[in-house]
Amino acid sequence: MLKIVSAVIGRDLKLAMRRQADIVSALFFFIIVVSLFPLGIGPEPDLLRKLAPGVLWVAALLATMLSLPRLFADDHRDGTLEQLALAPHPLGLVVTGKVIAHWLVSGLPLALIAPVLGIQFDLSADALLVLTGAILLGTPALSGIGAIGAALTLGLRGGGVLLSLLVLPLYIPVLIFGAGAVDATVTGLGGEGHLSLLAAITFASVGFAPWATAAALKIALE
Amino acid sequence: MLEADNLECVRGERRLFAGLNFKLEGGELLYLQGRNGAGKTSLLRMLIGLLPPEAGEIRWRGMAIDKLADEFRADLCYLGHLNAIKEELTPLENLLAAARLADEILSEDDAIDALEQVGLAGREDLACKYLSQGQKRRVALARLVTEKRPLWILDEPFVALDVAAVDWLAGIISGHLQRGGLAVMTTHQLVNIPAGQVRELRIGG
Amino acid sequence: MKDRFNLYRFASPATFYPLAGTLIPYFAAISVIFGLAGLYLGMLVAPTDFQQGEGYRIIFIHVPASWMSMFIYLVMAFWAAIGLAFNTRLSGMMAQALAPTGALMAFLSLWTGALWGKPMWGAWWVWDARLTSELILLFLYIGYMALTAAIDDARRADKAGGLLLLVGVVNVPIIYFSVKWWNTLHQGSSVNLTKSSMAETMLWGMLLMAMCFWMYSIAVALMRVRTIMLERERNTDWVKAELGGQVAGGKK
Amino acid sequence: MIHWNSFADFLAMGGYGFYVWGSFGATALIMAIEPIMVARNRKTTITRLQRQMRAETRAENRNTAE
Repeated sequence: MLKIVSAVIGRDLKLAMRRQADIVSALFFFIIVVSLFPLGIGPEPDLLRKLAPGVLWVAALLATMLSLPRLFADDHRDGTLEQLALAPHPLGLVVTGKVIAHWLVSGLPLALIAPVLGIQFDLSADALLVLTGAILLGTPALSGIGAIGAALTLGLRGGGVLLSLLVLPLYIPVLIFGAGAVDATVTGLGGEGHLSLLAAITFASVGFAPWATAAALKIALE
Repeated sequence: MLEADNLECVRGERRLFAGLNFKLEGGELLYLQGRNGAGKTSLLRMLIGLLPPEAGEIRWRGMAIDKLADEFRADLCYLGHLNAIKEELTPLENLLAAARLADEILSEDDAIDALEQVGLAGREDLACKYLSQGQKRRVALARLVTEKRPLWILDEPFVALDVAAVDWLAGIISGHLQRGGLAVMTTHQLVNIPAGQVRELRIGG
Repeated sequence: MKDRFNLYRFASPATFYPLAGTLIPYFAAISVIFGLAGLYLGMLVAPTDFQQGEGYRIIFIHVPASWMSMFIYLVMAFWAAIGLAFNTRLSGMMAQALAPTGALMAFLSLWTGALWGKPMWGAWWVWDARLTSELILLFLYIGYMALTAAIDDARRADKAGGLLLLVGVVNVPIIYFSVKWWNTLHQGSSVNLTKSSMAETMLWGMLLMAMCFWMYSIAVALMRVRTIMLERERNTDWVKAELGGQVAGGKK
Repeated sequence: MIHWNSFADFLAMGGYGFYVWGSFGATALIMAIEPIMVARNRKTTITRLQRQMRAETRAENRNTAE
């Protein structure tokens, strides 16, 4: 069971390394969107501190969305998706591997760069720590839920826009608790409650989403 | 061993075929024939379990394939008209990755041997995007050498191959049949397969 | 065996189509009757609410519309589950026929909610858990319709749409509670819906209106499903017979 | 039993007329338009399908005549 998951992760990471432009462009998108906000709303530190959690999280959602359409599309186009579906394992495990690989190349870099961007918003050290933790905890859920949308819109015209329409509403709980954790830390209430709810959502969606995704992929492959 | 019982196929709103039966034993090859759009590829996709039939059942070793699931897929090697190779990876990496995903144990030496057999010696370390169409097809075909599966389902395997490669593939298929394997394939060019019992099935009238 | 047979017979479009045709006028008539009775009680007889004045009368359509928007989504998810489990043709058509009505109900709920909120809370919109979830529900309806419209193959559309409905039905409560929790932390904007004890006529008026909306939704969905059936099954004999006698000569 | 003293009172809704009638108006509009749209859609679908069917019948007749 672990073998197939790690085989898929290994393959996808190797592919991602051969095509670094994709990772880098999603990351730059995140950095640029976040950096535009202070220019748009003015440099008052109090205001920036208040807006930082929301801005960083919304930008993280959008950056994740950017890489989602290609999650299955490339494999679908060259026929490897069929072969993955024919592997002698439940397709859900294969998808789990792909989701983890997607998180490693799209979610993890966001978490690593987020504290640097948090400094632009004058966040305290505590808040930066919670921000990093929240993005680390929350982005796997984004990859998992996003995979369902990516599989449902596989091979459709205008799939990218449709994908955001389907997936963004489902991201709301992650956004609320992710931003809420940082916000609570900024206002001194403590973000532990938010973080544990975020962990629960991630746990549930990473466990459940691959199987829904596998069902959607089977429909797309018919 | 492979049995199709009263299969019916509907694509979109068209009924492509109905009441289709066949039975294939070890050492037998089934040629699927029919004009374009008759449902050859659809039938192959049913046989590999990706397309659920509208009616009827497919059995492998006497058991329905959707019940067998993983066990059936572990006996199956499918080559579609897409090559299922990654352009960014080298032929060697492609072969090794495919084997890992298919749960096959494949050493690097064996993989290089297989690539030599399909005529790709010296190109093992060149990313597949630099290969020609025919060479990419050969990378895909190398899986027939590396994966030891009893059931081969091949969709137009001879397309984009030169004469030498066609002969090589015909030899490989007859070797597979001699070992007691089964094969189902569609093809437009009738190729002489030296060994094994060849049967034909025409679908869509 | 016999039960199975009957179930499939009922679920076959050829049987359902004429049945739906005969039922539509009844549902429409019942809807009008309930509507008139509800409007009479709600708009003419029911007394003024001592807290909200006459403005409260919006609830006679706001509450039924909200109920229906949620109920229709549940019914669609139910059909989706049936369709995915038993691969019946009818279920996907039913889900697709219900979706536009559900979306309109969600829209009405938001529209009337805004018109109620302005005089009562002084704002057209607040980020309250109910309002936000209702908005998300509208997005889910639109997403479902966009997805099924984007897929050319009707069966694939049914299955993909069904899966989306099931994912959505799991998520709506999570979204509701997350917004609610978020709202209790951000005190300022939270709204207290103090439910004054309702007069009996008010309650009856609301229930009658809810029945009216319910019957209306059934009637419209049945009308829509009949069109979808004709479209989807246009190559079958029963549709050809339905569309006119001129087939007789052309049949092979 | 009627709660209102005059029709003007009824229209004014105790000062909430705009909100109440805005809600009821929108609902009435939607509930009137939706069935009409569905019925019209049904009519166009039927005529389109009938046209298609006639075309197919003609094509088949031509084939058998040849």
